[in-house]
Amino acid sequence: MIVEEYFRVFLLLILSILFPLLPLSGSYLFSKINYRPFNSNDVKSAIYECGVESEDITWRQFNAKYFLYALGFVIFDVEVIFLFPWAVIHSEQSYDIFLKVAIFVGVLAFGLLYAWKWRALEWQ
Amino acid sequence: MSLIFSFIPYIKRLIVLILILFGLAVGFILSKALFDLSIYSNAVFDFMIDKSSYNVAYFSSSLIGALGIISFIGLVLLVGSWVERRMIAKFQIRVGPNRVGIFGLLQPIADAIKLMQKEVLVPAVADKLLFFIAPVAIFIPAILAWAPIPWGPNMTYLNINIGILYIFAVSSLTVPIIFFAGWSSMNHYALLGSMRTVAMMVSYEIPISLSLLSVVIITGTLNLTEIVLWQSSNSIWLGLLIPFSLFTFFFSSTAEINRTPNDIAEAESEIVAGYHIEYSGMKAGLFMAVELGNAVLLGALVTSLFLNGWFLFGLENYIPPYIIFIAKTVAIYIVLIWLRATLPRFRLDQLMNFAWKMLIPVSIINFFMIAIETTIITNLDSSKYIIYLFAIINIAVFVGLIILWSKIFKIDKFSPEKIAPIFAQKIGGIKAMEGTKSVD
Amino acid sequence: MIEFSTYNVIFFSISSFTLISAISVGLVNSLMRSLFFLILTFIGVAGLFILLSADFIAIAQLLIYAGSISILLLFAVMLTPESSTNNGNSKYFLPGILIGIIFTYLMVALVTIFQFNQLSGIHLKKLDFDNTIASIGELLLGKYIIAFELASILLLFALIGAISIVRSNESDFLISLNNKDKK
Amino acid sequence: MIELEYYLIVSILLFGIGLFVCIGKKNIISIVMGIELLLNAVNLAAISFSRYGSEFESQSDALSGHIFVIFILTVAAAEAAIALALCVLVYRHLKTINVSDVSELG
Repeated sequence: MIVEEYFRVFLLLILSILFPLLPLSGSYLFSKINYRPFNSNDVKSAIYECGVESEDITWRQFNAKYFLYALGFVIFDVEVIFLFPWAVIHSEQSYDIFLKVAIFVGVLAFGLLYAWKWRALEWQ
Repeated sequence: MSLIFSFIPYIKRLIVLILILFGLAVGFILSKALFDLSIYSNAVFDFMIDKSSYNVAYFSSSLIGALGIISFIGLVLLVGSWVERRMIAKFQIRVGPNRVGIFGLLQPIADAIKLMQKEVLVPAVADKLLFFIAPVAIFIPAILAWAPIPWGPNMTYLNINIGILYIFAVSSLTVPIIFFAGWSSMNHYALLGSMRTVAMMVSYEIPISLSLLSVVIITGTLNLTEIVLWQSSNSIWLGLLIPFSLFTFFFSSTAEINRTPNDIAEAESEIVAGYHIEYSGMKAGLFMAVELGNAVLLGALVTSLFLNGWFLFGLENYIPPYIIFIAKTVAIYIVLIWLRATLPRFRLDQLMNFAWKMLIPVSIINFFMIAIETTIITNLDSSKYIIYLFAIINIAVFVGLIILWSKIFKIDKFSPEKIAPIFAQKIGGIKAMEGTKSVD
Repeated sequence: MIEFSTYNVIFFSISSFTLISAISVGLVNSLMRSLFFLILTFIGVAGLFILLSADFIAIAQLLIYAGSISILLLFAVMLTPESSTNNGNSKYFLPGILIGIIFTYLMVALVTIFQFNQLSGIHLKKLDFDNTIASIGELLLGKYIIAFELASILLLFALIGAISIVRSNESDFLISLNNKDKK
Repeated sequence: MIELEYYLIVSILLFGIGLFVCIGKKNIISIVMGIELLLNAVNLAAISFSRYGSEFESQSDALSGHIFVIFILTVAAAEAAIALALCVLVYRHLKTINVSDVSELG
C-alpha cells in the first residue's frame, strides 16, 4: 500500500527538522552559560551595507526578465508532468505513440522558439 | 645482525603495513557480518512484531533506516568539509588544516564549536519568522531527497515506483526557501542575490528534468533500484549509453546546488555573499553544511542513475555493496572538488543563455533521439548488441557536439600556441615574440 | 497495513496543518508570509493526496504548485514593490468571512445529509492504486489523447500571451524591434 | 474509519477559506492565491471521489479522476501565468495593484 511506504517520508521529515535544530540548540546552550556573546546594538543589528547605513526601502522594482524566466519554467514544468507518464510506458507501445508526443513537444518547442525570437530569453 | 639493523629505518613502514593487513582482515570479517544491513532492520521488525502491534514494529524498523541516513549525512558533513579543504589545499600547493588532531581531522568539530560560540546577529528590520525558518527548512529537501537512494540490493529506505520524480519534486522546494532566506534579511545584496539564484536554479531545473526523462525512456521505470538493476542486466552503464544526459544532469545540478562553476549564489565579487549575507554564527554554518550535503547527494544520484549503483564488475559479491556505492559517490564528490579548484565562475548571463539556448533545445532533440533508439531496441530481438551500437553512436554525437560548441565559442583545440599575441602585435613587439611560445 | 487508528491520527494532523496554514494565508498581514503559508498549504494537500494513494498527483502538486507557481507568485510580488508589505483587507472583509462560513456550512450540511453509499446502490469500497503513473500514461495517450494535445496548445498560448503582456510596453523591447526592422 | 465524507469536508473548508481570501483581500496577488486555494480544494475532492468511488470496475477507470486533476493543474499554471502577467502590467500602468483602485478603463 502506498500510504505505508510514504509513512517513512513523514518519519524522515520529522528527523530532518530535528537535525539542523541540534547545532542551533547547542548554540543556544552556549548563550545560556554565558559563553556566547550577546550584546547587540544599533550598529550591529543594522543590515550589512559596507559600513554605510542603508537608505530607502529594499524593494525596488525588479526587471521583468526575472518573471519571464519563471514563466518559461512553469510552462516546462507542466510539460514534464505530462511527459514522465509517457516515458514510463514508451517502450511497451507501438510506433504511433511517438507521433502523439512529437506533436505535443513540437507545439511547446514552438513556444520556446517564439520566446527566443521575441527576445524573452535575453539577459540584459 | 647488521641485516636486522638495516631494517630499523623501515620498521615504521613495516608497522603500518602490518596494521593495514590487520585492518583488511578485520574489514573482511566485518564485511561478512555487515554485508547486508537490511537484515538488522528486518530482525528488529520480526522481534517487535512478536512483542507488540504491526505499527510499532514498522515504526521501529523504519526508524533504524532513517537514523542510518541521518547519521550518514552527519558523518558526511563532518568528514566532507575536511576532505574538501585538504583537497583544495593540495590543488593550491599548501597544506590545509593540520593542527587540530592527527592530519587536522578534528578541524570540522572545532569549526562547529566555533560557529556555535559566535554571536548571532539578527537585523532589526528582518522578518524574524522567515529569517529563523529558512536555515532550518533548507535541510528538509536536502535530507528527504536521500530517501529513495538505493544503497544495496535490499537497502532502499523508500522503495517507491516514482523515485526520480520524488527526488526532483522534493529538491525543487529548495528554491522558495532560498528566496525566503534572501528576502527576510531585507538587504539589497541578499535580495538581489536570491533573485539571481532563483532565476538560475529555475532555469537549470528544466535541463535536469529533460535529462532524467531520457533515463526513464530507456529503462521504462522511475524506481531507482530498478534503474540500477536494468544497467546490470544489460551490462552497460547509462552514463556510457547516454553521455549527453549525464553531462546535462551533472552540469545543471552544479547550478542547482550552487557549486563552482555555477555558484552564482555566492558571487563574492559581485553581490558580497549572496542570499545568506545577513546570517551569522551557526545559521550561516547551516547554509554551508547544506551545500556540502547536496554535493554528496549529487554524487549519490549520479552513481545510481548513470554509474550502475552498487555494481562494480562482480566485485559486489565480495565487498559490501554499499561500500562500492559510497566509494563511487565519493569519487563524484572529488570530481566536484576538482572542478571547484580548476574552473572560474561563469557569468550569470552566460549561464542563462547556455541553459535556454543550448541545453534545453539540445536536450529536447536528445530525448527524441533516445526515444527512437528505445523503440528500435524493444522491437528488435538482438537488443544486447544493438545497445552497444547505440552507445557508440551516442558518444560520437556527444563528442561531435562538444567540438561544435568549441567551434561556436571559438576555442581552438585549447592549444596556447595557436592564440595570436594580439596585444604584442598592437604595440609592435611581434618581432620580439618570434620563436617564443608565450601567450598574452 | 497501517491500522485504522494510526491512519486517523495522520489524517487529522495533516488536514489540520493544511487548514491552519490556509487560514493563515488570509489572516497574515505580510504578503510574503502569506505566500509562505500558501506553500505550506500546498505541501499539506500533497500529503492528503498521498493518504488517498495518489502518489503521482501528490508529486505533481509539489512540483507545479509548491515548486513553480509559488515562484511565479514570488516574482510577481517582487515586480510590484508596493504590494510587498501590504496584504490588507478590502471593504468586503466581513462579507467575505460571512460568505465563506455560509458556503462551508451549507456544503458540509449537504455532504453529511447526502448518503453517498446510496448514490449507486453499492456500498462504497476503497480502491488502493498500484503503479499509478503507468496507468495514467496509458490513459493520457489513449483515451484522453485529444485533451493531452490540447493541453500543449493551452500552455503555448499561456506562454505567448504572458510574454506579450509583460513585454508589451517595455521601451527596450520596442527599441530592439525597431533596430531589427532597420536591419 | 476515515471515509469519503472526511476528505470532502476538508475540501469544502479549504474552498471556504479560498472564497474568503478571494473576497476579503484587496491585493490582486492575494486574490490569485485565493484562486489557487479554490483549485486545490477542487483537486482534493476529485481525488477523493476517484479513490472512494463505487462504480469503478478497474484501476484505469478510477484514475480518470487523476487525469482530471492533471488538467486542472495545467489550467492553474496557465491561469497563474496570465493573471500575474496582467498584475505586472496593471502595476506598471497604475502603480498600484489594489482591486479597489483599479476601477478605470485603460
